[in-house]
Amino acid sequence: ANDAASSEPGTAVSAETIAQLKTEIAAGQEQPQWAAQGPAFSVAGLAGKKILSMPVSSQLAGCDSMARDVVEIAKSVGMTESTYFQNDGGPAAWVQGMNLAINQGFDGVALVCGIDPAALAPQMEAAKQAGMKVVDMHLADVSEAASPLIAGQTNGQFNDAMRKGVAAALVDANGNAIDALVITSNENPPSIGMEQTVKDEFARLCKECGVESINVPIPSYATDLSGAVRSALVRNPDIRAIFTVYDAQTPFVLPAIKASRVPAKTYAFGGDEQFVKLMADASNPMGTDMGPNFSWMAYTGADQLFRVVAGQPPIPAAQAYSPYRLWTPANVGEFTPPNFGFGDSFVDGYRSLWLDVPGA
Amino acid sequence: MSSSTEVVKRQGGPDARGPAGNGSGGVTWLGRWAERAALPVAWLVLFVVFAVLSPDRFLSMGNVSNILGSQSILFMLALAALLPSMVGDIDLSLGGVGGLAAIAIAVLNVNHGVPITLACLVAVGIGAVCGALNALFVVRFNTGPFIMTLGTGTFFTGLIFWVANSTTIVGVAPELSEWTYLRSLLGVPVQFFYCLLIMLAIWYVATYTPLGVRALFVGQSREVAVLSGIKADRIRWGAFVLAGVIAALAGVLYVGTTGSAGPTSVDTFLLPAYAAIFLGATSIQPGRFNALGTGIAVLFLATGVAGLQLLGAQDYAQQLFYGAALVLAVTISRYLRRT
Amino acid sequence: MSSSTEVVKRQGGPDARGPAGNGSGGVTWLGRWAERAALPVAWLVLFVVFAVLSPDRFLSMGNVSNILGSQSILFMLALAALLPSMVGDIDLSLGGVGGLAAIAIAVLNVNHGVPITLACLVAVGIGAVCGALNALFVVRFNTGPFIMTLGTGTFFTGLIFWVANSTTIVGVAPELSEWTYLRSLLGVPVQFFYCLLIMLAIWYVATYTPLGVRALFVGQSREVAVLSGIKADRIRWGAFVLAGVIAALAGVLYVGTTGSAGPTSVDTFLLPAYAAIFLGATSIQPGRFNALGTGIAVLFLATGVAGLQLLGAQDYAQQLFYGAALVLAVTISRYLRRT
Amino acid sequence: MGTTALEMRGVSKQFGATRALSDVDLTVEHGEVLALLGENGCGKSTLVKVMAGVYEPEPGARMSVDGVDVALPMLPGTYREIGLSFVHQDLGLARPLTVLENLLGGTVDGTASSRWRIRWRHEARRATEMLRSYGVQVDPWTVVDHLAPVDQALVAIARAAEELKQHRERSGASSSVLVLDEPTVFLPEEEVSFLFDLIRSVVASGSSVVFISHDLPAVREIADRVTVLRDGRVAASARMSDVTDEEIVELIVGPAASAKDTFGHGEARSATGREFDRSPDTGLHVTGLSGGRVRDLHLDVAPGEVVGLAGLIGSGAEDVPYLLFGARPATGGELTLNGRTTPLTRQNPSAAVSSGIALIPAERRRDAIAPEVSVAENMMLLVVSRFRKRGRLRPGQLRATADERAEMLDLRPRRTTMPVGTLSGGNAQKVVLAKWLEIRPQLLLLHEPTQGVDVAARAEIYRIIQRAAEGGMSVVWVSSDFDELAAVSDRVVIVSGGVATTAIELSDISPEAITTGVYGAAAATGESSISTVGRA
Ligand SMILES: Nc1ncnc2c1ncn2[C@@H]1O[C@H](COP(=O)(O)OP(=O)(O)OP(=O)(O)O)[C@@H](O)[C@H]1O
Ligand SMILES: Nc1ncnc2c1ncn2[C@@H]1O[C@H](COP(=O)(O)OP(=O)(O)OP(=O)(O)O)[C@@H](O)[C@H]1O
Ligand SMILES: [Mg+2]
Ligand SMILES: [Mg+2]
Repeated sequence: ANDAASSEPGTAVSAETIAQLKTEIAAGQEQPQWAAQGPAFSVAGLAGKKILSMPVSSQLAGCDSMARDVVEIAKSVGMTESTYFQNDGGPAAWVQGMNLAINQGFDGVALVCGIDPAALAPQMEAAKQAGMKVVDMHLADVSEAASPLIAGQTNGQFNDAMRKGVAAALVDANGNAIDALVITSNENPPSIGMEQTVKDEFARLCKECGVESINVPIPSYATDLSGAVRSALVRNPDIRAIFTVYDAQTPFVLPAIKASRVPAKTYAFGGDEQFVKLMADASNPMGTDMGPNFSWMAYTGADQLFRVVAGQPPIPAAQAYSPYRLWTPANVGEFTPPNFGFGDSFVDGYRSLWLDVPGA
Repeated sequence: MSSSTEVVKRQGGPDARGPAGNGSGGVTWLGRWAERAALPVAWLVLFVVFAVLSPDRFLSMGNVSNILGSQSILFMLALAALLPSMVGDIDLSLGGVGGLAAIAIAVLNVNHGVPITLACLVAVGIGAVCGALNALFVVRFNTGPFIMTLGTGTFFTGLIFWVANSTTIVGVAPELSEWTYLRSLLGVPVQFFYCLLIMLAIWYVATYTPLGVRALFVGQSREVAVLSGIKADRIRWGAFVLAGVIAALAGVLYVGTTGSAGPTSVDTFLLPAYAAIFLGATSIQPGRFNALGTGIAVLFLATGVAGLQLLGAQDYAQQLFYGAALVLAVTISRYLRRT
Repeated sequence: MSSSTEVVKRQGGPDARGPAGNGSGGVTWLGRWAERAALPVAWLVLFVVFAVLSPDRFLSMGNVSNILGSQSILFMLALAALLPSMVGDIDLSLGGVGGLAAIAIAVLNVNHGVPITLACLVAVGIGAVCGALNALFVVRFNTGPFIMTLGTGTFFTGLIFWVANSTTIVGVAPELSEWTYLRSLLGVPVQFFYCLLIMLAIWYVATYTPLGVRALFVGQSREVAVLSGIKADRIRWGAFVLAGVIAALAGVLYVGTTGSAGPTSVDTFLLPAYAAIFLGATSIQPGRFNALGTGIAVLFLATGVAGLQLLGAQDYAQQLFYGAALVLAVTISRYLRRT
Repeated sequence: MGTTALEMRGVSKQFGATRALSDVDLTVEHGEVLALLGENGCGKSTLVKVMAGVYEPEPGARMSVDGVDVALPMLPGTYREIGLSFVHQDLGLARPLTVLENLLGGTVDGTASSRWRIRWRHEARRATEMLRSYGVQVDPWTVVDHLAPVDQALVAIARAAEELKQHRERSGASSSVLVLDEPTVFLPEEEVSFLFDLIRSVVASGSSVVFISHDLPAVREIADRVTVLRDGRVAASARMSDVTDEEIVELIVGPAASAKDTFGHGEARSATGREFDRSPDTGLHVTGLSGGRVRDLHLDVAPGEVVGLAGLIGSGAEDVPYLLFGARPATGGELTLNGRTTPLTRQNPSAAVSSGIALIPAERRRDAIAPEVSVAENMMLLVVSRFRKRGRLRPGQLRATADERAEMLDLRPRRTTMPVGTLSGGNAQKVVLAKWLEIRPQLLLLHEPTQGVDVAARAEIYRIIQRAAEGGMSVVWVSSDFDELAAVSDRVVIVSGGVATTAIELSDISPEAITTGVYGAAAATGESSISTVGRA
């Protein structure tokens, strides 16, 4: 494939903008450092309490491990009865998990990877009546208002991730005008803001660039996604950048790009181990994948949950987030265990905020 | 030329007999009773096993309430699926119908400020219209219900995506949740009793009224029903329309339970609902789809799933249980019928 | 005494006649031909419409390759589903079987370093075992295939979750993709030709061999087949096992296409696969499940979806098309049969 | 009398390309038994179904009951309100349902049950009494499918008679019509008199009966008048006393066809006895057969011999063909066919077919033809491999061969590409015969092969079997029609209590001899027909 980066520098985006974008990208590729988002507090009162941790779907490896980490972290501060609730995703399963938590007298619930509390409003109401604290982890973009239905939440820089993706796409295009495709899954709320961000960024940085989007519901990935991407590439062979709002789309998008022989790349959000790994294989047309570290997010979420269960004020939604790292083929070599390029500063950092850990 | 065999007999219930030569005359009294009671007994056994394994949690009021209340959407949808099946049809669009009703409530109430009661009524009306559409194509145009309702179901799903703009609509008036999921009677969410009521109504009509006998003819021997002057088509219309209405009620319960509606909602319950009615057809009146059997099957499955969740089993354990329960229940009831 | 009607007749294909009174003896020659050709003609019309609306893009090699190649998993699974349906059974576990095969390949190849060819062979073996299990329960124990395969399918899905530990496994050896999705012949991915080959094989055996005639009787009137000395059970066993093998091949194609396998994969194709075989049963040999009809139905649906995508239609438009196509195709072929 | 009980004018009905009825007029007088006769496929049942409002006739048809016009098409179920009642061909019972449910289907206007509550046990008691009042003893909770065919027939007949009675009591009308579409096929000889008593009592109460049958002696016995349909038209109507049997046959089959001898049971068998080779290594030898109602039955049939098995219902005779074929499991016995011995406990249909045994079962629609599959494929099913050339089946050759056979058998219509389900009973049976004779069986097992088959087709079927037997085939023929057995058998074996009791040799065979033998044997073994319990 003729890589856009190797072509003549174009005029659609000015050289200085490109240079500026390159700096931003370089910054995004650095390993993030931990910084406290709130004051230290005592967790002594948590001993003997228990939380239930439920991922949006156990089928997502990152969310699954994050939800399990939250349980382990809770146990380490004395909430030894805490449990993980495995599920296949979808409101029906979440309702079951919430029912279980309410009926069995749990003190807190961790909704992991952004289960929309508004889509479970009655359960949130019932939880409130039962005196149970719900913290939703990695729920929405930091720019959005906090949900009134829950005790606390942690957020993500979804839109910023897309901004970095657009920057990388424009840099890869070497200043030439390109077209972009955004694949959304709108039943997942951040998807809408992310699509808008891509459109806004292109409008801001590259007037000649075109952006189109298709929506593919999550359950239809296996059946529809490859064909939809191929059709989009037939319809517009000038597409060079494919933004996946959710990197679980990757296995279905890559074969479509390969088979259509269009030199397009994916610019993903997610940071899921399964999919970032694929970047190491040069035959995969992947540009960037920006996302969090799930262990880090587990600590950020646990911190917020401990605060509300312990009766502390939660950290404001706009500040409660874990940093993302931008992965590209250039730095994917650092994506290695144990902390997959995020270091371990966050572990000691968060633990230093939790005072009076029982038995410690 | 279509003869009178149908769903439960060939593909489904325990009556699916093999080729000539398997005499069926010799069913003993004991065998018949054992077959009838197999599922209720299995339910009891399951209950006892879990109660022994985890007495304090499993026997808690909260858990019993969970078992009875948590599967109300499934229960309601199974009751919807039951009706066409009883008269020898099958309706695979009911998941779509329920989803359409759910999204209609959410759109009307949230986006257009329509009062929740009115929104629910409109949803039920939509359910009836969808049911009538199915009946039009299947009964009036005389086509196969399997493929036809697969088609209409896909169409309804398309409508859902259109109406919902592929997103989840949240923030439905909490009164609905109050009247379905939150309020409880004897510690059990009221929606369970709605399902129970409809189940009993279907059971009564099917067992104790002439209409029920006529529907039985239509389901078991449609040609004979026509020869006997039964208005088979009218009964099939009724079943489709009523199924649409009850599926819409499943949609109402869905919105009540989650306070929201998305592009995929009630449809995920469709296959489990069919599992429940087929499982129910092995019991109480073996070989016939029946309401009490369906109810017991729903509770049997709910108990198993809730128990496994309480024991902290992995989700694959639930699926293995679900699958194994179906396979064993059908095999055993088949075996009991033979002895 | 189960009589001889079955799936295609009562629930499905265009032969699902209503109650007595709809004569079938007098189908005119023209009507029969019109019915046979309805789906191919509809396909042609669809093709022409899209070609006119978007000539440069729709007629591009890339698009033709997309239409023919992109639905290979569906095509393969439909061929798997075809076999039990042809002999009067139904197998709802095939999605689970395909998924199990897919996850087996991924686990063996990625986690255990088994060479990809060997992994694929093991997967096919697993498909055969699953098929044999279905046959054991349905044929040997003489139960209803609908409920039974719903049960085994759920069980297989449980196994998938177990084996996969509920997550997606990526990074399968790229040779497999090379030999399925990436390499192309005449511009079309080779996997399309694999499907074509199997389709032609099934069609040939069904139409031009004594085995095919025997299978036809097993499917249409099982008791007659048995009393004519046909080993009906053996043919049904064969259909289930072969269906398992072909479903496993669908799993192989899935892994080849996506380079990965997860807890839900091939199973999402199951209902579309049944839609295709029922739609196919309206064509070529109306009233019978047939291989050519199935192939045409798959391509018809793939063409419609690809065309709509090219025109930039929303995702709901595809579902509306899918649903409407099924409903109309069945209704029209029913109507043609009457005139 | 000013009015007629039932009057139909200008009834026409088309099924696709088949014209079932054209401009048929039918008159049923008060208090008469009208026989409606005609060949297979001539439109009798269609006419009945038009009467019942199941089929919609073409515009222009008129119908009146007791002088009152009835709007056509009738709404389903209207027939009840105007005093018609039916026993349809194949009885019209829902086989998976219980007797009680069948009696309640369509109507529940009992005294105790209402629209809103059926009192099942009460209804069960009433049903038992009602059935008993007609001399029928069955448990109302039994599933119809589990009843012997004769009991199914009795239930259907009693139900129809009861509906009429209820109608008369309810409306006070004196006029009503009972329509019986081939009810005798399910009734053995000894039960036919029960039916006739019932018909006479119905007529005595002022009602009328339409009686459809292919059994001319029975028609002669009960009918006052006869209307004959041919090819969907009325061929003639006459008083029974004004026509001879020969004239009726001519009316049924048409002048051209009747030139051939088709009357009654014909001279199917060569009148003079032939010598049969009875050596142990040829022909059929069955020893110790047990299973079903059969206990330790022995039977020998020489090549070319036609042996009739006669017995009352429940004697076990009707199980013999299925046990020998392996269609039902035998518990003991051995079968030796032309020197090859098979233990019958291990017999199965495919082994039977490959050892040259053919079975023509009684339940034709269910067990013998695949209704949706073409005539040609049905006919050539057993020999499809023959049409394989260079690995590929030649459907053209298959069809050509089937066409030849259709010509030979005088199949009507000739088109072998049609689904066999569209053929009438007699023609379908010819297809079944052709299918089995195609493998040149060494043993042909027949169970009621001419049930519901018209006189002409019946004679044709006798001839076909006779011709095949002369080629050295052994034939076991089970029938409850003793006239038929007398006409076709070289020897008749009486079965009673599950064993072969006596044999009637060719010189002594007559319908009377068989009847005597059957009842004599039953008395000797202390057996009584299940269904005759409670009736004289
Ligand atoms: N439902 C139907 N569909 C198609 N053709 C039919 C149907 N019913 C009857 N026919 C055809 O109409 C003609 C008259 O059939 P009908 O059953 O009325 O004849 P019948 O006189 O009762 O014959 P039989 O003595 O064999 O019962 C036959 O050619 C038959 O094949
Ligand atoms: N369709 C059916 N088949 C078999 N049994 C049935 C059916 N319907 C109801 N039953 C059972 O029959 C039994 C008696 O029913 P029911 O109470 O209606 O009788 P009843 O006529 O009111 O009796 P009684 O005249 O003594 O008051 C009950 O056990 C009921 O469950
Ligand atoms: Mg007739
Ligand atoms: Mg007839």
